[in-house]
Amino acid sequence: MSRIGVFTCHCGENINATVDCAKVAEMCMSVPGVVHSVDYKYMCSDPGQRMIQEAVAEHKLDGVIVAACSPRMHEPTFRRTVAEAGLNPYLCEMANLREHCSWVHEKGQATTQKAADLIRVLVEKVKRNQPLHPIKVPVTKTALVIGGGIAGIQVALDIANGGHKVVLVEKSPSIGGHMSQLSETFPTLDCSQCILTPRMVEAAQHPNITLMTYSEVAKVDGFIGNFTVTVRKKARKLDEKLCTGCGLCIQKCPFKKIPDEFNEGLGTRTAIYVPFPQAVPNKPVIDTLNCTFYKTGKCKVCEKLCPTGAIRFEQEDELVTLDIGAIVLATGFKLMKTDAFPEYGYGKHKDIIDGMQFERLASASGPTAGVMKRPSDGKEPETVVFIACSGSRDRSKGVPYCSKICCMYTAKHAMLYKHKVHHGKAYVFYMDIRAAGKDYDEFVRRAIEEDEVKYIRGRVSRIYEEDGKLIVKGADTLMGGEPVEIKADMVVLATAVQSNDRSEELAQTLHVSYDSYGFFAEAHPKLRPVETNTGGIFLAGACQAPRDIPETVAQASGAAAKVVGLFSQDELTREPIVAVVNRQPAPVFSYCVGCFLCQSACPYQAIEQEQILARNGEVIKTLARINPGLCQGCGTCVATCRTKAIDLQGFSNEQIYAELMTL
Amino acid sequence: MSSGTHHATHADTLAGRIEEATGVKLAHCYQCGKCAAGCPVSDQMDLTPCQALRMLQYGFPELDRRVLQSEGIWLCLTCETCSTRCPQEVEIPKVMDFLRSEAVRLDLAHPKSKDILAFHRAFLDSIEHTGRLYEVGLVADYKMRSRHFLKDVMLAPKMYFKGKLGLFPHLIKNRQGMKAIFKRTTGKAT
Amino acid sequence: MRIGYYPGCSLLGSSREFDESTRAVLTALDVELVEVPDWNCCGASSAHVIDHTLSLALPARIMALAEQAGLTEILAPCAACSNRLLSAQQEIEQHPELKAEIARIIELPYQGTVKIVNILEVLDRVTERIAVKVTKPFAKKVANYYGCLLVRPPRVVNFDRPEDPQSMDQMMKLVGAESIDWPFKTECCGAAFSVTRTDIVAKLSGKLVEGAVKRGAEAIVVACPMCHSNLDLRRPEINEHLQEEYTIPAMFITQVIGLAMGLDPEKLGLQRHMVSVEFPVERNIPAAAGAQA
Amino acid sequence: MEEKFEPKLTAFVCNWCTYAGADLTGTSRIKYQSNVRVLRVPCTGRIDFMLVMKAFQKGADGVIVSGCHPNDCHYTSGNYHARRRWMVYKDLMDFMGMDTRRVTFSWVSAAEGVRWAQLVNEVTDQVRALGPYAEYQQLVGAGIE
Repeated sequence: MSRIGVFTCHCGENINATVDCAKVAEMCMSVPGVVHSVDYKYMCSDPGQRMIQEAVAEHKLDGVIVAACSPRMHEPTFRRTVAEAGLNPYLCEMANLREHCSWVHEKGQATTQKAADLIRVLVEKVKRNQPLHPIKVPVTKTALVIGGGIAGIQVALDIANGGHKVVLVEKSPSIGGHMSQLSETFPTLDCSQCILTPRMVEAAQHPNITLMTYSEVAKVDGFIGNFTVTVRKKARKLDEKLCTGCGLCIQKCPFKKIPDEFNEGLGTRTAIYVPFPQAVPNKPVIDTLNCTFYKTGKCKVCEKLCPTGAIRFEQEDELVTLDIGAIVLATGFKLMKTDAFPEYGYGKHKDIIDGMQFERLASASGPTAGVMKRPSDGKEPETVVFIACSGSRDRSKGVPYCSKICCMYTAKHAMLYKHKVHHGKAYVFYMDIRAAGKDYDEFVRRAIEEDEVKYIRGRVSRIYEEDGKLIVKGADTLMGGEPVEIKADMVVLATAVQSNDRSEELAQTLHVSYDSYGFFAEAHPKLRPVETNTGGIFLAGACQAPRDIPETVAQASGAAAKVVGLFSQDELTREPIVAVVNRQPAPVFSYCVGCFLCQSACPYQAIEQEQILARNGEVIKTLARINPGLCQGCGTCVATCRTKAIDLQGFSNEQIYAELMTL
Repeated sequence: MSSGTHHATHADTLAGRIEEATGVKLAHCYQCGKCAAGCPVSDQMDLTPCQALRMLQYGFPELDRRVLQSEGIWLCLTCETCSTRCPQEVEIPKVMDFLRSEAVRLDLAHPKSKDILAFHRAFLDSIEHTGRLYEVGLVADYKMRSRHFLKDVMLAPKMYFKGKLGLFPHLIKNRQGMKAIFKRTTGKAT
Repeated sequence: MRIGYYPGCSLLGSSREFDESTRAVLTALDVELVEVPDWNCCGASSAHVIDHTLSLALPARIMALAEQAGLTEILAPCAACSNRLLSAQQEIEQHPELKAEIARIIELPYQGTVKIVNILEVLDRVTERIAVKVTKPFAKKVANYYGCLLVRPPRVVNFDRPEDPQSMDQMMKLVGAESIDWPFKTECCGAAFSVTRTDIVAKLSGKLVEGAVKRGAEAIVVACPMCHSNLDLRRPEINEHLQEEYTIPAMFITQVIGLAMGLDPEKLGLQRHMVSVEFPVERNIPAAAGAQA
Repeated sequence: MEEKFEPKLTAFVCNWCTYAGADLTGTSRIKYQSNVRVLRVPCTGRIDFMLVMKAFQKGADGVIVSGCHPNDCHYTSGNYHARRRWMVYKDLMDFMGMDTRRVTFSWVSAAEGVRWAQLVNEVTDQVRALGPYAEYQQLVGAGIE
């Protein structure tokens, strides 16, 4: 026979004003199983809690119901209260007399009756409550950071400095990302590489960081604290240990006409190459699609010349398996290409370039060594038109969202151009100037006021070539839409920021959500911006939405703090509200018949197959098994199960049916 | 979860009537000016397309009236350059069509629209009667309506000698049917 | 191959040569044209200015007649006509309640099942036959002028790409011509303002003629009667506006293909142009007497 | 004198959206009729429709099933499973000759306190109009289940 105690709270007058609490307490005494029932002004107060603890001891209670406010408010409070009195916390339930009764109904007999009913229902539930124990999951204290741009580097350094191991995976041959391509950065105009390269070197030399460049994540299994990640290490065709990075192979490679990705096609590179001089690691890779040896079977010049004999033509991709506790996605973005713009010539004009190409033209390490030369003929452009919102805020042919960074970098580009070509003319076509940020609007004003960049409010309808000039046809909406035509030597399109190639594929590999544009989805747009809906997987930088460097770095440090917080525990504790598959003595083993309908219903891939083996190794039965580390306790599998072999702890069939029986 | 309710555009404004008749929602226009930038005749318009749309967005009767009275709406060639390039997919030519018919209906059409209207009316009269365009008749009719008697007077003989002008109309068989179509749509049988 | 044919009013009058050359070329390519019986005017650029329902009813009657005649496809060589037919068809399709209303107005059952195709789409289906029949390659530099209505609005016509289209260029390559790279392929010529606002036509078409000549074109190739009449009939006004004497001919694409296939220039209606089709080097194309405009 | 019929309503609601939404109705002090008894489950995906049958058997005159709006499920997709199951179950209910008007399937989010009050009032009025579900209870009473 159960010994249940019921504690009815007045909540000042909040409950007592419409519900006769004393009457409720009295009515509850007659409910079978209830041995103690009292009412009190404030159950959550210290004396109230003490009253519960004393009653647990005095009446040897094996179940407690606190009839007060919403369990969403004080369930943790009262579960702690009973736990301190030596009762399993999951034997305490709350009846919601305030939000679901006293506040929403008029004073009267019916309301008091409802309050008593709500308690009666829970008495039947508590009678069937099982003592539950929080689930403990071990944590592997190694983080995986995917993406080696500024976001990934910052995350890796912060976690590593927090004393934990980090594996930084980057798909290209060097870390550095887009930031390494930039010339100067807004709003300070300090050199991008000057501030980035020390960080790159620090990441490479940090004892807690393992770099895996030219590598991609192939497979992810497991759950928070316990991921198993398979990384594909692409063949560099080089023994990295032997290579000293002397660069002789690069100098002597006979095939030099490959468009250079790092310079956005504005320069060329060789078939064996490092992406840029400051690359980390400074070890070349062979581009097998362009290498003469892979195409014709002859050449091997690099192999012959290499002083340490590091070239390995026969090297294959390698799969590496890692045990990981937390994952941070920092895969960045890409820019829309200029060929996406029909009215701007589908990318056929060489002198219509995108923002990243301008960065390379303006960069001291770029193909022109920072001298302004237009791509078609190398002449110094005397008039340059910059077009903001190219593809952004364009629901027709581009993306509907604002790419956020373009207003600022366009102002920077116009400024850099004016600093390099003093007599040149710079025009910016824009729709709105979105310069919210510290010193951002001042920066744009400086471009307009001091560097005399002409800002024209309107979109450009058409660009075509005439007599060696690019005719830019726009309109000035501040002059009533008056057509404006500018004969330009070069046009820079601030093209839209888009999610990186294959980001959806990666999201599916990791079971994280993504939006319709391929950006990874945060767990909550305001309160959980660096977490994903999948436990143990976090976000940093432009893979979540377009953002600039300061925001990216801030978010990266935020994600790192989340990982370090996770790693501060040796074990993770989780609510024991999880589903279980029942087990029966042999030869039944379980009511589960192995249909695995539950497997397809589970949103968390928490259901595995378990084989019951005979002594001789023969499979007797295949059952569903629920991984308590992955299960979140939604109970969808319970309702799906045809043989009622699955039940949900805390919300079991027995409990819910018992509740129903009292109605 | 939706916290707001959807309001219907006020039907008593011109913008409301445009949305009802054409399905074009003027609130989509964010005034980027790309329509005016690409329009082949915007330099000759008193109100550029984006300016006209801006005025309509207010829903003020005096601004609606200014748009209906403008010459610009009569200069639109329906070349569809604006709608093809509009980042917000606003179908401006449909709006222009509606504005012109409203201007005529409310007797607000710009004086300079007279010739253009005369041409369209002459054109439609021609097909109402014959079923197909009768170019000589059209030109004669247009001249009567517009009072530009001497315009293009030298072109016709040349065209005639090139075999490009038929002196007699091509009549379709079911001319009664054509008349009925006009009666049921424009509401007048002439 | 058998296909419905809707010539439209212009092809009966001011652009007879488009009709003549289309028939000549397609007959030579074994394409049989079946004229839509008792067809009427599509309403052109006038109906939609005056009355919206009229602008749907007129094209609907044509399509209904074609359905009645058992035609599944209609070739409308005139870009303006094909555009009107397509727009009306789509609008009725999107508003099913209009279907019955339109059927009542035109006193004919209307399904909206007939496919409307332009001249380039039909020619594209017989490229192999054209390639075989090219005997006198049209070895000239040409400016391909698509105009507005062939490619715009893309949602309606769904043909080629709306800016810098390529289909005519490919066809010209097939018959031996060299297409110049020019930016005015789809700029507006002034269209229906030919009679009422000749000044605007002179300015807009003038830009086209000037642009083509400047880039070395020897002929402007078109596929729309309205474009053609603005570039041909309105040449005196264009030249006056530009203070130039441009003699570059404007030719229908079917005329160019016809010439390359060795068809009789007279059958292609070349003698009807105001700006004579004459090329300084090649003399085998007889210019009709009195063709100088 | 015969007492006015007051229907018994059972509501199965998910913890994250509708239960929280009903809490908001309370904190907003919006009044509604007191006929409903709420049973809290983690997710609508947890609701086996046998539970609904049981509720009717135990004297409920109407049942509300409510959870997160599509796309808002705390567990990503539990509400979709519930919706799919409801569509099948509704047909089955109809086939068995049960009154499908007595089950209301709805979405109420944690922000929709007003909506919850409306829903409860609507369903209470509707079920009151339908009268007691005596037929089914009699059948069950006769041992036919």
